[in-house]
Amino acid sequence: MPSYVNPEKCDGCKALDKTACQYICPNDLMVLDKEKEKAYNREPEMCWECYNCVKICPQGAIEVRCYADFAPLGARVTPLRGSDSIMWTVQFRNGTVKRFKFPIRTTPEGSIKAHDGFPEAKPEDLDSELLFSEPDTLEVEFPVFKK
Amino acid sequence: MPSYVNPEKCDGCKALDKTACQYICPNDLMVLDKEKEKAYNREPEMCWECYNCVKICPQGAIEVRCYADFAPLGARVTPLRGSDSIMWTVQFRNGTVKRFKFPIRTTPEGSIKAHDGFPEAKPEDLDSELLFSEPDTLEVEFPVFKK
Amino acid sequence: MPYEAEIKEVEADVLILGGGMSGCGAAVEACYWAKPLGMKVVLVDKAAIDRSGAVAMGLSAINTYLGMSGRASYGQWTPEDFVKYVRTDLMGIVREDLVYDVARHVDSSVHLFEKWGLPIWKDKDGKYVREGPWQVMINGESYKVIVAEAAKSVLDPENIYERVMITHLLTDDNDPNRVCGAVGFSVREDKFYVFKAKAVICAMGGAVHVFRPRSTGEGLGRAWYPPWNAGSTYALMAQVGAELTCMDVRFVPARYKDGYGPVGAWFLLFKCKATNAFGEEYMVTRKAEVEKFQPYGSMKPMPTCLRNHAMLLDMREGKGPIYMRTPEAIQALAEEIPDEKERKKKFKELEAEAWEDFLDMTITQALLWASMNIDPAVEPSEIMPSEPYFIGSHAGASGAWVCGPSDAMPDEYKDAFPALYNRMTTVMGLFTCGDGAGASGHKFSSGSFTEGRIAGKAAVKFARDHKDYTPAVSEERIKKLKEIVYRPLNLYEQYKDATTRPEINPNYIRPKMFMFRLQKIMDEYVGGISTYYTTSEKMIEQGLKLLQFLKEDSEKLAAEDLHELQRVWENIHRMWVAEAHARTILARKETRYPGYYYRADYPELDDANWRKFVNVRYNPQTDEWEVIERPYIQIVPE
Amino acid sequence: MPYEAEIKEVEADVLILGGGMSGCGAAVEACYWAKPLGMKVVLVDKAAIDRSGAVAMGLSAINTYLGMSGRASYGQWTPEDFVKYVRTDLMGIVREDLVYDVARHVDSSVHLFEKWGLPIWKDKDGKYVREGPWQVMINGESYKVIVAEAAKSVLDPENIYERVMITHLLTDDNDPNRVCGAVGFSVREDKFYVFKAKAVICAMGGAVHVFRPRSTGEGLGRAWYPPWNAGSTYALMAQVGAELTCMDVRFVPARYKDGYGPVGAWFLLFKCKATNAFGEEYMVTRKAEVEKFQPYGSMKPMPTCLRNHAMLLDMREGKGPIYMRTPEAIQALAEEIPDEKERKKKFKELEAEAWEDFLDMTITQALLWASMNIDPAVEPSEIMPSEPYFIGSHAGASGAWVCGPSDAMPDEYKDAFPALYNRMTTVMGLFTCGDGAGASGHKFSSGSFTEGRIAGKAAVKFARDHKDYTPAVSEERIKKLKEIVYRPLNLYEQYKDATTRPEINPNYIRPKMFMFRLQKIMDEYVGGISTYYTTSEKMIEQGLKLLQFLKEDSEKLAAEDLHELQRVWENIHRMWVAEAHARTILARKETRYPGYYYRADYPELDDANWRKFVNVRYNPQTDEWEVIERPYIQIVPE
Ligand SMILES: Cc1cc2c(cc1C)N(S(=O)(=O)O)[C@@H]1C(=O)NC(=O)N=C1N2C[C@H](O)[C@H](O)[C@H](O)COP(=O)(O)OP(=O)(O)OC[C@H]1O[C@@H](n2cnc3c(N)ncnc32)[C@H](O)[C@@H]1O
Ligand SMILES: Cc1cc2c(cc1C)N(S(=O)(=O)O)[C@@H]1C(=O)NC(=O)N=C1N2C[C@H](O)[C@H](O)[C@H](O)COP(=O)(O)OP(=O)(O)OC[C@H]1O[C@@H](n2cnc3c(N)ncnc32)[C@H](O)[C@@H]1O
Ligand SMILES: Nc1ncnc2c1ncn2[C@@H]1O[C@H](COP(=O)(O)O)[C@@H](O)[C@H]1O
Ligand SMILES: Nc1ncnc2c1ncn2[C@@H]1O[C@H](COP(=O)(O)O)[C@@H](O)[C@H]1O
Ligand SMILES: Nc1ncnc2c1ncn2[C@@H]1O[C@H](COP(=O)(O)O)[C@@H](O)[C@H]1O
Ligand code: SF4
Ligand code: SF4
Ligand code: SF4
Ligand code: SF4
Ligand code: NA
Repeated sequence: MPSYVNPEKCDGCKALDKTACQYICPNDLMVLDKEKEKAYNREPEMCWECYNCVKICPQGAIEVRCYADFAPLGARVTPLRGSDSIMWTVQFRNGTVKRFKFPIRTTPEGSIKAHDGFPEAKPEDLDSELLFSEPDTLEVEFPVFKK
Repeated sequence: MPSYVNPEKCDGCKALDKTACQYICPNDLMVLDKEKEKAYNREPEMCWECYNCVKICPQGAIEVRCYADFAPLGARVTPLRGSDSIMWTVQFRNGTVKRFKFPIRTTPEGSIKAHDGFPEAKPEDLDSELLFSEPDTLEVEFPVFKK
Repeated sequence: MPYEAEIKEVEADVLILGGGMSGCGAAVEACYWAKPLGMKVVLVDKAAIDRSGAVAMGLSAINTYLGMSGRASYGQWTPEDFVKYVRTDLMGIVREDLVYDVARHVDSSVHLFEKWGLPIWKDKDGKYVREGPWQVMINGESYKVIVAEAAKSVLDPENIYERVMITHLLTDDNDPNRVCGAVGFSVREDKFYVFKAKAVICAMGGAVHVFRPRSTGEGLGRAWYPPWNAGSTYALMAQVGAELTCMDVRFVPARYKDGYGPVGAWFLLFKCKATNAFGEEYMVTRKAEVEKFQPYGSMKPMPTCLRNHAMLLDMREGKGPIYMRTPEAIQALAEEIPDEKERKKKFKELEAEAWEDFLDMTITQALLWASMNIDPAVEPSEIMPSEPYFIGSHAGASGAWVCGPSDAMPDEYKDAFPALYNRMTTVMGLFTCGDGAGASGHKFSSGSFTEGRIAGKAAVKFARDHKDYTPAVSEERIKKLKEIVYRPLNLYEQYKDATTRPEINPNYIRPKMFMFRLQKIMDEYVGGISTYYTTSEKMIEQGLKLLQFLKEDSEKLAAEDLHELQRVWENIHRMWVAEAHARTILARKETRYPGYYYRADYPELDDANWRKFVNVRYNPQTDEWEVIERPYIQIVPE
Repeated sequence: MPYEAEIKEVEADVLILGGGMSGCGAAVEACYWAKPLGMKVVLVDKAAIDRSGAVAMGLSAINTYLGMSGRASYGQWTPEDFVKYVRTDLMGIVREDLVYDVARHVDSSVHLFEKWGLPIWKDKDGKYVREGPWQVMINGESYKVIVAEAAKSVLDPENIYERVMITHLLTDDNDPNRVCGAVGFSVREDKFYVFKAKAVICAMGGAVHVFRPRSTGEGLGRAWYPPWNAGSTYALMAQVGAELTCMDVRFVPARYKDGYGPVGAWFLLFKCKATNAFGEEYMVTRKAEVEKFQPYGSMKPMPTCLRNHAMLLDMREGKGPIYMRTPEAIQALAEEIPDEKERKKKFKELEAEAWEDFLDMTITQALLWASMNIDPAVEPSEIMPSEPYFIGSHAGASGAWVCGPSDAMPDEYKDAFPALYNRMTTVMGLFTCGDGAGASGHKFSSGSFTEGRIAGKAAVKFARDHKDYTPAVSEERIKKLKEIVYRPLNLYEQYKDATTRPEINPNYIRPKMFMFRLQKIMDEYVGGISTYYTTSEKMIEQGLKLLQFLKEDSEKLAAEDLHELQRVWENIHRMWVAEAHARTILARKETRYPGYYYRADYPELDDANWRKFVNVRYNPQTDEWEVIERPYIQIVPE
């Protein structure tokens, strides 16, 4: 089954305007129960198990249990996402545990400036077929089609 | 979609111990909302559209709208069940209306006494292959298998 | 705090589980014989028997009536004729003794129904109107109401337990092959029922929702077979070690698409034709292919599974949709009347009959016609084969291996039974009938009621013969069973607050998702609709592997309330049916029932090696299943 | 009281609808060119673009990289090479100008990704590790985060609108074939957005859940393609009369069963074999049958649909399950290393790579392995073809008919366009890219981003060339659109108390059941999984009839809140995709894409008559659909 929230850990993102899980869910599933100040998945059968809510929750309150209509019970896959890498703990139904660590990015979060390092656009180039940063980033001469 | 209850008509069977619809539903779907004193179908996707709740409701509060996941909207089939016959009103999506009336039983409700009109069982007949009321009700001699 | 329910002990001589057609038959009959003996007959049902079981909505025909005395408009058949018909329809493998036995009694049941108030159509000579050779037409809206009223008229009201869901049979502490009762829980009150009896009749109908149905949203419940029959009969008998037979002979009825309206009246009464999208009659064009399944492929009427097969050959080749050509049929019948005014009248009559056929037993189909603006006199309707069901009384044959009548059962079958009582299973004291008695299809409503009567009488006889027997069931076992039965409620209570939404929880599984998981396994691996009913050894083995996980997870089923607890137990019962089915289908290495299922690895019918029964038995002592082959024995010559 | 929302008007020069891979590419590029011109670029998405669209979870490979400069471990391809590859994979019918255009630019995008921080695997020589000839391996957990950060770094934060669901495009009051904006509603606040712009780029991805998926319970959402991409791109463009192409070229990916784990890395990187249950390689045993689809059947690599076809031939014959033979593959790769210690290390590496492949983009598959105790080095896993999706950027080709680049587009195509701007549709001012641009598959993430850049630049050019244009949209039209958009909320309010349970109501239909109804129609009539992707003229026509009822009922869709309102509009968009698909598939009278779908009535490929584009166009003036055939023109020789 899809993502679920541990009420002991969820603090409703301290009742701020936007909770992190609601902010991130691509399918608009995570929502705050205003009374209980806890989040929940409002439409589990539309969850993709993308783990974005899990990864973003500041309290580590969200987990995922694989879809109950085809997966046997008992496994657990838990990410710990850092600034440059992610650690995965995979626990099998039979108890076996495996751990994996993978890089996620090589630059600090927030450091990207897409156009930096390239000259400003020249309006007349708007009519050419070349895109911004080309031919530099192509590293070859721009191929023009010969009819 | 399955059976539904019109709140303006349902009187919760006057808050008696057992509501008629809950009493009859073969799949235990109809249930009384104790607060609102109104009945509802608690598991529509397990409804067979058997119309038993519809037929039994003393207030005519229950109707059926064919399963939304395959039937186009707008039709209505309404029974009126009397003591010896039933009247059906079939309303099409396009407005056409048809009415049909069929007999349902030839004896008054509650009049059946299963063993009436037949002699009492003789204990020694327990060892024969003949069933109660036989051979009378067979209207022929009881067929015995010849190996 | 664990869920608390009062234990209610009920003692009886004869215990009838299920008050459907066969359970009511058993009650009417057992009470008759029990009365002079001072014996107590108890009937338990999870619903209200006025409207329970397969006939809850009504029926529009009685499909089994011989008319031995000549009461029908045509067809004055003998029991032997009926055996031949059923043998053919079930591809040569039936328990002819059982079929014969139902046949010789069935007319008496139908005559009782009429006496009690069931309107049977009459022709101008006062004869029953036949639908087809074996059927008679009824105004059957209140069929079950009438039958239940008859049963209630002879049962002591105190001995009727409604809204009690039976979960397990009880075996005797001193003899594991002796059934002596059953347990269940009230769906209304906090009461755990322990029924003890000398003889137990298991009559809880067949099974649906073992396979994935064609509608999976709100229309999930609209299978042909009613969602409330969940295979309790088969599961409970299997659990105590009763031998099951023909668990491969699932039933796949051709039905009006989506609404599941019945086709019998259209084919037989209205003489309607079905064609593919190009107007070709698959029954004609596929003749040669169907005839490959000899000798059954050339027999008349063509076996039900082969009729499906012919249709499926077209569907697989993309020649669908398949249509029931209703306008032509109505036209043809009306045209038989030369007088125009009379013809108009006839037309009106036919229209009413067509609608009654649905309104009496599949109201959804009438609703669907209205939803789609379909007038059957103008527009044809789609038909198609449904998802598989388990039902021993229609054109399927799943059920227990039971003892037959004293005069007709072949001697070769005697060994299987611990004592010879008609319709007793291989477990002492355990009887069954209707959908529960295997290898003897085509009983239908009337035959099921009749077989209930047969079992009811035999059970009284058994109780009389074992007058001094007292069930031995320790308090400890009862306590443990009670714990098991209510565990899902406790599991739910224990864990429900572990997440913010009770539907999503890693500690348990709720019955609806459990059912979806079961259905998906069966559909994909054991020949459901998504493979056009095709399976193989490899597929079944993979399915069994996934079923094993599911079985383990069944201990983690959770329920919020008594209603959901009922769903839990229904789905556990379905799971047992699924396993019995998969194991049987795995063992039969041929394709005997094309149109019901195909063994891709053994695509042919093989009479030389497989004209025999494939039975399965779960051994409660070893927790293992075994396959038992039993010979087919012909007692009625061709 | 009708639902009240504030109308928010936003003006822009270039409006980008959708901030997925192609939308972010469009933003990066458009902002670059717009800046010196003082133009305003606005981007709208229904989600948070950090984690939106198909790449929300991440990806484990970049599937389109030519390596023109020699940066990859092997394969220094030219755009012409790529055209040949895509042409083969898509069975000979592609817009070669479009494919060529993506190819010549795509490396620059990949190099930008790396610069921005995306980890690309390197071999010991510092070269990109190739997965297969066209792909490079990445550590792609944060792929979308990085790409979105790049887009955000150049967009004015005020010009990014998240959680706004776009429902309709706006056309100009004075010119129905001129798009000048879009409307949508906030899923968070009571705000109705009216965006007006000179140029609009439609980049809202492909479509899933048009067809019934293989899991229909809780696992419904777990399709391969993410449930949030609902075909808005195709639907909105269709509604304003844009010509759509290749709407028959649905995508049916072979995937790990149930978890939908990708197979590419296994086939290409791990050189894994897939076999049927008997260990037979269908790619070998079915060679002759696949080769019937000449000339494509003997081309290398074998087209994706034909790989499915070979697998399906086995599955149809009951030779499944199909297994990815992971243990043998891992074994073979490890055995290449003679030294035992090194081999062990390699084995560990391979294990991590295998798991990362899933953890980076289909975490469910990792969960499923763990749930089933599957160690891929020990036990093979099942694979099977999925339900059909619509996606123009993978091995599918659905999308709008768009203008190509000035140097490569054949003259024959010019007529279709009201003006010649790269990636402009047949509607003035309306551009598309990524999954939205048809007849040019295999763009994947990098190519979609690239095509977004192409469209972004062209849109700025268009806006510059139409500097003086001001959108004309009357207040009345806005008011009416607003009414239509919020109608489901009002309908719900109006009727919700008519029954005791809002789910069951005869006055409206809720989006979930509406979706099930759509999926059932498509599945059963238009070649979904339940017919093994087989359809025919007759089936499609019946499907269209049922779609017509559905379209009428779409006006009765009801929503309880803004979240459900989003579902309403998603499903209306799906319905449009369904119709475009059905009409295209009906028009193409051959089976060009066996393995994606089969026309039972035209089972063969027919290059002589059908090597051409089948386009469809909805005419908003007449409310009718027309079919337009366009020639296939080869510009890159064999
Ligand atoms: C489903 C269905 C069935 C038929 C038909 C249409 C339809 C839509 N049609 S035609 O269209 O095919 O033609 C028929 C027709 O017209 N004519 C006919 O004679 N028979 C038809 N059947 C067949 C007969 O109905 C069938 O042969 C008999 O009903 C079989 O009798 P029986 O075996 O007793 O089953 P049941 O369903 O009647 O009763 C089962 C009872 O058990 C209860 N129960 C179940 N589980 C229980 C549990 N765990 N604990 C307690 N109680 C628990 C049920 O509540 C029920 O009371
Ligand atoms: C689903 C998927 C896709 C891929 C893969 C695995 C999986 C599981 N794999 S492999 O396994 O195949 O191999 C790939 C891989 O490893 N490598 C690769 O390069 N590409 C892969 N893809 C393909 C690419 O992802 C794909 O080509 C691109 O993402 C296409 O880009 P684009 O056409 O821009 O679509 P998008 O999904 O990224 O973005 C759509 C955006 O629109 C928004 N949206 C949608 N409807 C909207 C509406 N009505 N209103 C407002 N906004 C609204 C969305 O929120 C989203 O932001
Ligand atoms: N085409 C047919 N030929 C012979 N008997 C049929 C046919 N169709 C249905 N029947 C019988 O008619 C009765 C009702 O059928 P059904 O409506 O399919 O359950 C059963 O006895 C069936 O076996
Ligand atoms: N068996 C195969 N042969 C050639 N290319 C493949 C094969 N399987 C996958 N691919 C390609 O590998 C990439 C990823 O594939 P997939 O994981 O199937 O999306 C795509 O570019 C596919 O076209
Ligand atoms: N496919 C195209 N995409 C964008 N601009 C084009 C395209 N084809 C032609 N043009 C431009 O349209 C103008 C007229 O071109 P032509 O039709 O070749 O005379 C020139 O400015 C071309 O650069
Ligand atoms: S992000 Fe975590 S802490 Fe915040 S509301 Fe969601 S579950 Fe609770
Ligand atoms: S796992 Fe993904 S789709 Fe599911 S609730 Fe979390 S963010 Fe949403
Ligand atoms: S039977 Fe009718 S009146 Fe009684 S509770 Fe049910 S719906 Fe209400
Ligand atoms: S129609 Fe039948 S199944 Fe549905 S709620 Fe009413 S009684 Fe129950
Ligand atoms: Na009738």
